[in-house]
Amino acid sequence: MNQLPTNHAFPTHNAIGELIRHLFPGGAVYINGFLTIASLLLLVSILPVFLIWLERKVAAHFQARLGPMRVGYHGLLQSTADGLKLIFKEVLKPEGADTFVFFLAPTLPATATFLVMTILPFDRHLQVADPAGGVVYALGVSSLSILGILLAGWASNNKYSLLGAMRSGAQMISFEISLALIMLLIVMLTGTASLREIVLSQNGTILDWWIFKLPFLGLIAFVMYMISSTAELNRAPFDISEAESELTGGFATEYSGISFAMFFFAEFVNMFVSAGLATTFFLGGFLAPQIGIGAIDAAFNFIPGFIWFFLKTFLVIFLYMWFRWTFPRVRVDQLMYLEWKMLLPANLVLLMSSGFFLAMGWIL
Amino acid sequence: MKSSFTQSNHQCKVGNYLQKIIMGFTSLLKGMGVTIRYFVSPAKIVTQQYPENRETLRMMARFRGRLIMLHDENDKHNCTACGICEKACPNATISVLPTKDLAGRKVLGRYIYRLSQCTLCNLCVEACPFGAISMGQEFEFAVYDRERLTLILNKTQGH
Amino acid sequence: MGVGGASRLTEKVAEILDKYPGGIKLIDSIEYLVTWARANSLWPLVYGTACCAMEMMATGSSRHDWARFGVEVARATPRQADLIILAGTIVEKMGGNLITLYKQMPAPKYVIAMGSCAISGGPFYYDAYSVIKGGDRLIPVDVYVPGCPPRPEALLYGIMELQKKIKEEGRRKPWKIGKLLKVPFIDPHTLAKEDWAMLEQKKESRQQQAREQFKTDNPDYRPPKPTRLPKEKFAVVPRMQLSTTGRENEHLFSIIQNSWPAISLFRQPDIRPETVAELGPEYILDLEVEQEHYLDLVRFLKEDKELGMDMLLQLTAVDWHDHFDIIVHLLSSKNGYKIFLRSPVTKAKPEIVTISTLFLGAEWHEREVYDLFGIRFDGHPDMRRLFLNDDFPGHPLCKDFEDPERVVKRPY
Amino acid sequence: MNLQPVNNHRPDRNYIPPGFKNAINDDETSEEYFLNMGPQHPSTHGVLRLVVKLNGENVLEVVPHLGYVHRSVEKVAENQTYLQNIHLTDRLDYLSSHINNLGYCLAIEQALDIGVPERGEYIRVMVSELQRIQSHLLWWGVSGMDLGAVTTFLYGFKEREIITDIFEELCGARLTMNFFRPGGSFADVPNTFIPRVRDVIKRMHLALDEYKILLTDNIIFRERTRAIGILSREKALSYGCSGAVLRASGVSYDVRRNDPYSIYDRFDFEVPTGTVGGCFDRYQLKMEEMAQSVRILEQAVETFPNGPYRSREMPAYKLPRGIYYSQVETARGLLGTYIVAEGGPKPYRVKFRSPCFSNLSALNEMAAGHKIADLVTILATLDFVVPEIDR
Repeated sequence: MNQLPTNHAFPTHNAIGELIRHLFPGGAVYINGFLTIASLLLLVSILPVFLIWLERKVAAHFQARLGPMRVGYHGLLQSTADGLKLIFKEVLKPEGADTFVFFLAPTLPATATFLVMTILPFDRHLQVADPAGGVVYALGVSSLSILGILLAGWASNNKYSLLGAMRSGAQMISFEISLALIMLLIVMLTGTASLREIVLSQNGTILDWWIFKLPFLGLIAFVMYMISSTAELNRAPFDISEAESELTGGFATEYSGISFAMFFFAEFVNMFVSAGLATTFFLGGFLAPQIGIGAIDAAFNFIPGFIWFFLKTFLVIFLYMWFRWTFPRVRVDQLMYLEWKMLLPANLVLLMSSGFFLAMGWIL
Repeated sequence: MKSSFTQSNHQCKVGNYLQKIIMGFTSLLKGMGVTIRYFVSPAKIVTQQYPENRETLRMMARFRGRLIMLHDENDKHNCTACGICEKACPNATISVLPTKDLAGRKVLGRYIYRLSQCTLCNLCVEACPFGAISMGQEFEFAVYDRERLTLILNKTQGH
Repeated sequence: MGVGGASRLTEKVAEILDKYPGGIKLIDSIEYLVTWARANSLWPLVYGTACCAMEMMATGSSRHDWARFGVEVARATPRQADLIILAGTIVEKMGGNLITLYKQMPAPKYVIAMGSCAISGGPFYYDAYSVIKGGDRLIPVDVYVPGCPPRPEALLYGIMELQKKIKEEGRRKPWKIGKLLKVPFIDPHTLAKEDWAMLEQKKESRQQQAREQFKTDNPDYRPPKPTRLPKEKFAVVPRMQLSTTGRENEHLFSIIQNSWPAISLFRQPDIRPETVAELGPEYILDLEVEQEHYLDLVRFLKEDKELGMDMLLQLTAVDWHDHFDIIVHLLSSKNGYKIFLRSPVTKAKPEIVTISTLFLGAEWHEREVYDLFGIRFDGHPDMRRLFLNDDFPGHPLCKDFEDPERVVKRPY
Repeated sequence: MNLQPVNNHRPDRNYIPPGFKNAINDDETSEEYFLNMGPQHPSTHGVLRLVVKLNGENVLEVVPHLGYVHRSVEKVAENQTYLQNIHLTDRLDYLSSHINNLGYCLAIEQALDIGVPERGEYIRVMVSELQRIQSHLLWWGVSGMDLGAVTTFLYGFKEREIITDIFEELCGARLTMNFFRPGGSFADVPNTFIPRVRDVIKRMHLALDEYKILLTDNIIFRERTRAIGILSREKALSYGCSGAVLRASGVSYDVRRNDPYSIYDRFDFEVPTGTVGGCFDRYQLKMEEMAQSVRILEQAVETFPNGPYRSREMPAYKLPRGIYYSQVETARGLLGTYIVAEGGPKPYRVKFRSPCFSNLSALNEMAAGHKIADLVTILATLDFVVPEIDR
């Protein structure tokens, strides 16, 4: 059993961690590890329930209607009802489908998002693991969910799901490139690949956040990150893989009951994760926004860091939802044109110009 | 108002690359502006919460919910079992079953109305010379079995 | 819990738990939780055939908003839907697909029959050869929502009734696939009359002496005069003269006459271009031609510069008991006038040449005429039935079409 | 008539579905296959089944299968009296039910020489134009949803409910009206009719600008509909298309202008035509039609006369022996009502010339060579109603 990372690399130096080290010096590492994983699992199970409810209410208010109202106060229990119902539904396997792959596919997107969740810096000391190559790790692991969708499409023995899977395969692989280039830009600017250092490099006033630090390149990089992460999530204008009106159910056409629920929940956790990465890179993660006026800065500093992290993340999630309920869907070839002919060159130009800005020292 | 559309679709292809991107982004932002205006102003919500507003919910005067036979206070109706409404109905939804009263005169026995077949087209109410039937305002008739949709409209026999 | 509710396993578990003090309450609370979840998260299938689908969409729109009930995520695939709302007429050709959809849905699944067509065939109950009289002959229906189409509030009331029904499920009343209606298509109208007639006979004999007794004690009984509703009287209004149509008839007819001298109008044997005008301004030229010249006349009407009849309105047929009439309606999009053209076809050899070479749109019209009348069009690229299944017995729009299994004759 | 579940799965590769000329070429390089967009599909607006021959994502050939909601309307119409058929025409194209009733009543009035008083004519024009706006609002919402913008569906329905309220107050029904009778309508307009119509005019101006920003100018929508599904002028006429589909291909034919019925010739309104004949032209024409209908309503509301709303009611409508034909412009095109009468209370033969039937027959012309997503766009801008196709 290889040695667990030493205390230094394990940044949970908070009260509970100290107490357990004090009480059980021998097994503290294992207990701490178990506690962090358990708390992350709790977060991953509560998050989609809340996000689904939020998506339906936000969509309703965009469309001048009320959304879920009768199931609990303002529909708060609506997504629990959906989840519970899906658990007790009959799970059907279409004849001619490959059983093992059919039931393996829904687990992959869930595991992919959970793995990326582990490196998200919720607070100064609230992070499961902070590997030195955090950004590279995030990129590598998030491609696992593409595998899940491709397997689902192929295993369902259904032309619509195969079409949906092929589309999503092409889409996510091509947008992986522009995502990688933007992360490369951030790593180049901050000098480190560890997410915690990236956040700490944005210390100082609001203008030190990467979105404003580069004169206007930061804003362009943020917009490009939003476009490619929306495409990565198969959401909004780029939801061609489970296109409701063309491919009936897209890659998840043949999934029912709990296997469909896994896809449905993984999609929302994935949205939280990519919004978390956006806050980490551009909006100063768990740092409180300092405006320069003493009193407000003090008040903001008083609020703990992870509250700021969640606030910024939900702001980015609101942006995703805003895209989804406003724009029509893009066609497959237009999507590829957008990536290869517009985003890729723009990314390269952005990289060169920010390198030039870095060399000239024009960073604010 | 230009009558024919001169701006054919092929010209905007020629627009240069940058100008098209900027024009594209402004159109997207303006579209987002429309939806955010709905989001931030709850006054624009038009939902009428049906089960909650049941008391204040009033149907329009001419709303055609189902056929009813008008009865006055002591359950008298003025249907004379003439059968004109039965002939006027396109789907044979109404069965007027006459009977003889003590004086031997034809009066209404039973007025069967199959709501399961009725298309609420109002032809029977127009045809009735005595104004005995009219369209009611209720609409809550969901039932679990089909037989309960065959209704008998007259409470008492013809007088 | 098991999918179907009370499977054998849950029976044994229930017995074991019943012995412990809180056992019953535990099982009942689990059942309540599960049925509460099922009732409050009904995902309807995107399925709507006819007019009721518009009211179903209105129920989903902002004003009525069935998302308040948790019925929002309308899924397009049957795999993720657990409620079918039969919105619209169910036709024989669609019957097989509907059963497939129902079988593809995971249990527990529910069905709402919305509108008169889905409950009993509604306006298409009598004389319709292709409509299935009611959805519960194909798939088990839980809630019937009458109306044509029912208001969105009525559908919401139906959904609430379904929620009540779901909440009663449990191991005492487990969810099961319901029963179908196996009654052949009968005519309820005449049945009601016959039953009533028998009742009357019995009543007649019983009331005999009561009538004499009534007649003796008030001989001069005058029955009360029923008061007629005052009907509003309206004046006769002369018909307004339309400005453009009709004037060109002589001009048109003279053009056709000089290149087709043998042409005559339908039911007007001795007509000349001059006397066409008094057939009235709204009369549309109705040329009659034998089968041989049928294609050439249509080509002439289309290619002639002056006439320019470049649009085919429709091609249909009329069954005159002894022979068919193929009817072609042409319209000139430039100057707006119409010309009708008919050519008789004998019932012995119901065949005529196709005009789909001149008008591409005629292909479907001719397939429809073949489907409903049985007239073949030789030279047609794809002579198949258009609307009905290939194994449909006979051609329904012929006057002598009889099919007691499918058609219920109108009683009056 | 025993009905079994349908199984469209055909394992052997050289099976040719009905309506196709040749099978798929099955060598390694080609990715050709048949896809069944079955009767239950979100973008087929009801129960239309399309069998599509695809090469990867590109559509090679489309064969529509009809009859999944063939309700034998013409056989039923032959066995009902003339007055009872009016409520049947509602259910043909239920999105323009007033205009269908009007077409049928015009044919009866032509036969029995019945006139309509001034106020009745105004009611007919205003109610028909309201019905056209209501139908276009639903079309706009659903075509936005087919292209992925779900919010347009909700906005379209939000405005549509206002006009539905007017109809509910007018004749008591929300969708299947059965309001017109030969000689006028069965009841007079309530006195809240004119204020409500003025309210609709005001709201429609705001709504049309909002729709222009939300969808018409949207770059994604323009890219999705530009130069897609082009129908040439000759093909449109040869297939007998009508309405916005025909006008988009450059033929200026609108029944209200070229063959006017009722009092349409008193109102001035534009009949725009497109140049390219693609999806975006059809879309813009329909949006323009809504603006023109609002213009007609504005003129009609100013000069709305008083007086009787219908002419004398005949005890029984028995059409004399003969052929009667009338044409109206519904929201989807030219609806012709062809009645063969033999003198009895019931018609001998009734045939409805359905605009969507001919518009859809040109689907293969437009869809060949595009992608599946474009096929959905073409279906959306074609705006057909399946029960009117199958009758």
